Amino acid sequence: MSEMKTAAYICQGCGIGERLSAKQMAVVAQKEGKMQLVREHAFLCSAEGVQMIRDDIEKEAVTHIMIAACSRRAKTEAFNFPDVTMTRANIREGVIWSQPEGDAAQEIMQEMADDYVRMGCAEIKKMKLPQGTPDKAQNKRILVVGGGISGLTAALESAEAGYEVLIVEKQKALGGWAARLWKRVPAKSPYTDPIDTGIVDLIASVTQHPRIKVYLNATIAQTSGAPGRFLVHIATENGAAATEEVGAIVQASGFTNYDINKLPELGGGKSQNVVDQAGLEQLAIEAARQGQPVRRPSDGGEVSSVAFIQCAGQRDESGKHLPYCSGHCCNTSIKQAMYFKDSNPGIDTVVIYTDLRTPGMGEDFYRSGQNRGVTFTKGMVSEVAAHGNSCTVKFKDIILNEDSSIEADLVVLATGQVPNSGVNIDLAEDAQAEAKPVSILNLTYRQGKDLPQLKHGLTDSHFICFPYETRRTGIYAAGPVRRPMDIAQATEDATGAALKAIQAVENASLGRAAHPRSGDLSFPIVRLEGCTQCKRCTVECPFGAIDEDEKRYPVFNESRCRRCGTCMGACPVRVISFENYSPDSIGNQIKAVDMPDEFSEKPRILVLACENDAYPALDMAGMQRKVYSAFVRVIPVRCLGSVNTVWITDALNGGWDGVMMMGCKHGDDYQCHFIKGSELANYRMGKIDDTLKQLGLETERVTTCAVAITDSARVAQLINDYAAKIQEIGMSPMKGFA
Amino acid sequence: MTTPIATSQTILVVGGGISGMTAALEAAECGKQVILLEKSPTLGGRTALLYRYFPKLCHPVCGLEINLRRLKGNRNVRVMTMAEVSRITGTRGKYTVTINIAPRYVNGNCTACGECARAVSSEIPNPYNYGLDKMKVAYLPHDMAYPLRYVLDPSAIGTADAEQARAACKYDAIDLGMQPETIELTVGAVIWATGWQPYDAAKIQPYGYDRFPNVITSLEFERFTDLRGPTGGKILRPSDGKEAKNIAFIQCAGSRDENHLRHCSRICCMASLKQTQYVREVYGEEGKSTIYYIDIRAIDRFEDFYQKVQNDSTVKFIKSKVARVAQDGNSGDLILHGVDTEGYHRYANNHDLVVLAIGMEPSVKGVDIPAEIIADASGFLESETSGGIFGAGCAASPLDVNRSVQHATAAALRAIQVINKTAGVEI
Amino acid sequence: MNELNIKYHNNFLKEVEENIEEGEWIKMCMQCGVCSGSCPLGPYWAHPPQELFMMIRAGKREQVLRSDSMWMCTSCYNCVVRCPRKLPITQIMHGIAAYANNLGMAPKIQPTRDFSILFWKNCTRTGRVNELRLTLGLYFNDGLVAGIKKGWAMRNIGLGLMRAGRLNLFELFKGHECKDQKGIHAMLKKAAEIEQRHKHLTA
Amino acid sequence: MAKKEYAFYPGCSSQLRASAANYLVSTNSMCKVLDIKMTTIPDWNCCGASISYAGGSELSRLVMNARNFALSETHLPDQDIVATCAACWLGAREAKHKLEASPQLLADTNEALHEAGLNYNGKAKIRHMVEVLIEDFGYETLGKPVVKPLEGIKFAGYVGCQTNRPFGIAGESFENPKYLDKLIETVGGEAAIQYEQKVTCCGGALAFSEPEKSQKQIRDIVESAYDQGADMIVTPCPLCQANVEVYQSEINKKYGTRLAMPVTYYSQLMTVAYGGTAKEAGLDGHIIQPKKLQDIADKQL
Repeated sequence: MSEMKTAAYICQGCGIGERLSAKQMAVVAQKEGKMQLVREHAFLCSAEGVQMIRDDIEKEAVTHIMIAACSRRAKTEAFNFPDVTMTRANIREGVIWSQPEGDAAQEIMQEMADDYVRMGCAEIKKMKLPQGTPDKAQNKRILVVGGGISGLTAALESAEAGYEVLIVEKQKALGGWAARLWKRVPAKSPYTDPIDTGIVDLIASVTQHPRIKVYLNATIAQTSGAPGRFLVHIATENGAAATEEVGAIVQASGFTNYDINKLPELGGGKSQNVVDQAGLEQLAIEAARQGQPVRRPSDGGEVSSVAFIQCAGQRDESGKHLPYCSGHCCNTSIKQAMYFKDSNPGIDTVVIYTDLRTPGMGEDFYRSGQNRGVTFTKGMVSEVAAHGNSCTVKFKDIILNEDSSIEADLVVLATGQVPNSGVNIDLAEDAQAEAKPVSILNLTYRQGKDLPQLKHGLTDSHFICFPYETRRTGIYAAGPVRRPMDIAQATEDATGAALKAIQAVENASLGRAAHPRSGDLSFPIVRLEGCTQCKRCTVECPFGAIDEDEKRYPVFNESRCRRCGTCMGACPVRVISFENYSPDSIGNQIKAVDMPDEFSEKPRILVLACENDAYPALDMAGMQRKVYSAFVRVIPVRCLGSVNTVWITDALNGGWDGVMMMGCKHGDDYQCHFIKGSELANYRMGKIDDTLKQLGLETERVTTCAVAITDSARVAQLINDYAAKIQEIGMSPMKGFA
Repeated sequence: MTTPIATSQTILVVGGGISGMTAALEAAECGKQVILLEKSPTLGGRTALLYRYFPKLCHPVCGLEINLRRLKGNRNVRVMTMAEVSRITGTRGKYTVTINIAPRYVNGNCTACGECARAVSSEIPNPYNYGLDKMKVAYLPHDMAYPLRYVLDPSAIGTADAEQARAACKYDAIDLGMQPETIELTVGAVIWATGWQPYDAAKIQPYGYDRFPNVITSLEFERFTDLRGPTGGKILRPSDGKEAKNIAFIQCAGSRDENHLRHCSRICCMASLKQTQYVREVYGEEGKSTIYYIDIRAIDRFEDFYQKVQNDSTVKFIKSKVARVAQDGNSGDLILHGVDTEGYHRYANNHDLVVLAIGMEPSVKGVDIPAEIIADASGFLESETSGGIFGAGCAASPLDVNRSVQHATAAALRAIQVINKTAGVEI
Repeated sequence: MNELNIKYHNNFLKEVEENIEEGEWIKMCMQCGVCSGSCPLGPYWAHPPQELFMMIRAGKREQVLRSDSMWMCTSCYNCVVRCPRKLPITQIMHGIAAYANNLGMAPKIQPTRDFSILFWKNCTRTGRVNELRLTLGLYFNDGLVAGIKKGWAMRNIGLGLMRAGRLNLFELFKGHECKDQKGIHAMLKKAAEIEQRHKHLTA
Repeated sequence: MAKKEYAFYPGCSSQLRASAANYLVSTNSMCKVLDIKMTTIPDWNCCGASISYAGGSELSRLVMNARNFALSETHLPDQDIVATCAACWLGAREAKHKLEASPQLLADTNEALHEAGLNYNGKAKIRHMVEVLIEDFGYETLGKPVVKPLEGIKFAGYVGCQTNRPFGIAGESFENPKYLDKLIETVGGEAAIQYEQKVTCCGGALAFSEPEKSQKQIRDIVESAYDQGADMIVTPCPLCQANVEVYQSEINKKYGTRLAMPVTYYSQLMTVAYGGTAKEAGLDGHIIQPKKLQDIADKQL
């Protein structure tokens, strides 16, 4: 690419021209901003305004443009010049819409606008057009870990889309739990009868598929690399090892049934006639094979009454058992009660539940169960006592409000799903040893062998808007391993995960970022010669993208990187940067503002705002004409995690009177799109107090606040309160020293 | 409106809510060409009108912002708003879709400066607040609207307002000559993500939604607590603007009821649990929420949230389908009559406000869709994987946001399979 | 088997399904309680409908059949139109009551039961209701003295109605009646026979 | 307006000298004006009403109703059966539904009917007089003959149970039916629209057996009518009329209240509005006199 030619465009539209001197902004761009080309326009986003810019790019070979107009969030279709480097100074939402009308405010408002122009010019000169990472890994094969219904579905759906697939299953046969069911709950109209699991056909179409290769009795011994170039060592039972390269991974390692021996009070392990739902499926399959009804395990006697106990060892608040609900169990018990009713309507079947959970069309299945004569009773079971060939189920009948009991030949405990998540990388090694977990993926990642876990040992996934966003790019959890679920949902989930895997390999092959900065071609560039091997970047990267080589230098795996810049924020020696986002691109903006002297009574407050939530909130404050102090200068950042403390110290040294950082909520219900960014910023700022004291500054001169995107009114208030506080503690003594 | 180029390699996504946007973006980020159709003037759908999501109590527009940024940065998606499908013919791999586009009367020149809104005087009920307040006939749907472009309501056409709006616009963005258009597109696969609509609460006669002003729906309640809602984030009674501190939530309002909707709408239990936390947010210990339910369906991980709310001293649970709601004379208070079935306790409870946890109906009516896609007993779409039209999100099943996104992502892959197979792609 | 160990075994439910009008609906109840809350005489029910349904499933034969509750039904059909599972609750209540009565398990003192029977006798005797006989019949149901007392207590009403031409003393001797009473009695007799016939078939 | 003909099923209470005699009188007067020809089903019998459940078996109660259908089919072919009594209408409709639903029951029923030389072939349509008025005539038509609008009278339209549930009038809600209010307005009266006891049960079925319980219902119904400033209650049901009117004195005796709320029939309102005399409107058949209505009836045009 040829050498840099800069241009600045000042829009006069939307009242900018009326309320500000565009002329002066142009002068600032030219004189101070040193822009080689400066143009004003009455209506820059109009067809001919845009054409003017295009012509400059074509004829004048402009490579870097600074647009002073509306927010970078507005008019994105018009201001779309993919071949040049661009930044935008937010004069509309950020200045005229957030400042009061009238001459009184005129001067400081103009100063605000001029500063934004200065900052834009300073930034653009430090930006480059991202070329995309040279690490464009081309392998597009999908590895599916687990051959249950989730894994098989993910495999088949990927293959049907034209992708090569590899399945690694630790058992000797495919099918998982689904293969151990007699029938399944219906997922299509009519929702009235148990239906065939279809697992046989599914296995057949997978094994016969030309694009699917299957490893049985096999586990993953090691996984290294990154999307587009994962290297996987597969260990098979017979000792034979294989190495395969894949582009992305779907982890469908499934679940294990909660151990009913942990439920002795419910007869678990006490009697053959007390089984879990899986146990009953086994009996049903056995009976079907012999063409006779289900017999009583203890003596092969006839079964005349069956009790189903819901939430056995689930929804437990005592901390002894599973705290969550496994979602499928109500429908499953209804289905199993139907097994009996269909073989002999005379058999009494009672389902004891506290909340019957059959969402959606499951309600029809519930009705169908009642219609067959299955009895449902709201109750809390206290004890199952086995005697001889029968069991007494003692329970509190919640509707009839009395202690009650049922005699049953067979008792089925609806126990829950325990995810096969592998090792919990957030636990200390010794704690792990105690839990004796077996790793699923055996990642060679610096941050641990498996995907991080969420509450209850469920495998990572961002859980409302973006269910597949695990913290390990290119590795997607699917099925009950990440959330308890039934077959119908697991099938959908696996299909979605397959798409994300496909997306990951496509992105990797083009050197593009994955969600949430999808399509971003910038990537972290490190000047290793300056690196002090402090390891902060490798430890703090929320996505485990950075490993270490034998010399303990960081090794960046671009296609694992999500471009949040947390590493850049972490680096004490500032050797990490992106082509279009770097310590300098922000640092220069901080230095560029025109700093009034300490007698001017015009403080300057730097606002570093998260571009995902805080910055939009500020825009909307403008749209709603919420007025805030004209002394602030806002700089959007990719994530507070990318904020390097050098910016803060530079600002304070440069005479800024206060620094505000606005980021997303952190903690349990974190809302940071990069998971730990705002949390890390908070942690780092905790440390900055010492620096402030050294500089002889009040600690209030730096503050962090959690802001939600809906806080349009609140951000203005926060700013004004902070401005008031700064007025109170007075101007920075550092002014004029810079 | 210039007809966008579409081929048998194009995926059409119908519906610009969370499901439609997700399906479109996920497909586009796999490199596919997508046309995203929305019948209203803005993307975002119903979730843009929710105050918070369960169980994290985070804000839906936060995810919307990310999705909009994905959209702005992606050349593969072309968005058409105010556009509705009227007919689909053809088969998997080659469909012809007839689309009606309503005039917006505002063209691409619009900078969203808002001068037109200031220039007009007449107002219409604001659909983005479920008609609980008014908006100008020239309006921006909401701050997160995309495209960020004003709309001139058809009712203004031919009135002085229209002229004033046009005069006020410095950018020739108001085009009163716009006409309805009908275009035809050829696409390879279709994702049907038209979402859901609340069941007509007035039909649930015993609860008196049509008679008592202080009986509202759960969706209306979302707007009450939203800063941009009709009450600016305060929980006030429609009848007298009094603070409503003692609030009843009636579950299964329309759902699980063969007189109305035979299915369970899945989201309502969690929605009400969530809304009790709005009451706490606004009134702290002074707020009082009572949930009248048959079964609390806080499936899987949501159980945590249920337990959290159960431990909230301001929230009470009564296992009962309320028999009827009566209004207490002129006070505007409401009396709920029924029986707590846990041991048979009769009640007649007073509340300031009653929120009906209203059920979900699929919005799939009135379109001529090929037989390959069929509806279940409640009208939700059941797609045949052998076909090329796939239901996504709440058009296909009553789902919460998380499951809708999952479902839409899966639908995107099924559409991609169709596209790749017709092109004979092998990777 | 005594009631204890047949708890939640469907014997009684099956008995009810076989012998009670619309009884096969009982299993469909989902215990929402809307019926119990809708009954105008609700407060007088020891066991409201939804609870009765649960008791039937729980096998509480004695408690259900000896209960006063279902006799409280005023046939207002509130429960029927509100039931989300569309159970014909009014008819079921009548059915349970009638069945209890046939088994001789209905409470000994149960005025509604008495009135119901009396009404049927009264209207099938001549084919039409004789309102005066019906009223008096009920008053004198528990003996002469009680009857005179009640009659006296209600005398104003009676007189009022007479003055208004809405009650006619002559009804005691010859009131409204059908011509073809023979036919009516014959067909009712036949109906009884048919029902017996069906019982034997099922038994 | 073309003469319309119906098979009339008056029911036990709507006979001369029976508890709803005045309903019959006013209905006849009303029909005369509207040119409705009501031919009484020859030798009709009692429907058994819902209360007879413990006395009569399912089949015998069906047979009682089927007899009326059969008679109507034979003597008044192709005419809809019209009942004025809510209980009769409900009993008959229920019976018809059951016979339609079960071929077995229909067969059994006919086997029994043959003993009386009758047969039911399922044709007859059962309707309530109110249905006839609303569906076959419509409010506009019903308004035409009004010569004495019932100005200055506020009526509490009391629909009650059995004309309203479980079948009700097509298009009306069970909780808030509006047809009675519309009829009131059609004849120029004022309707107490806010009357919340509109569909409350009067406990009629238990009036004899559980007097204090049903009288509590009646008290609510009447007091709420007073709260609404109503001059009188109007109802389409003879049982509601009788109970609510007759027992007010009892309630006064027991509770020291001063209830004296007249309870009238829609047919009386229409008769008077159509210019009928107090006698023609059966206003002489009241225990609590509907004074304001009488005044209008007595007023010369």
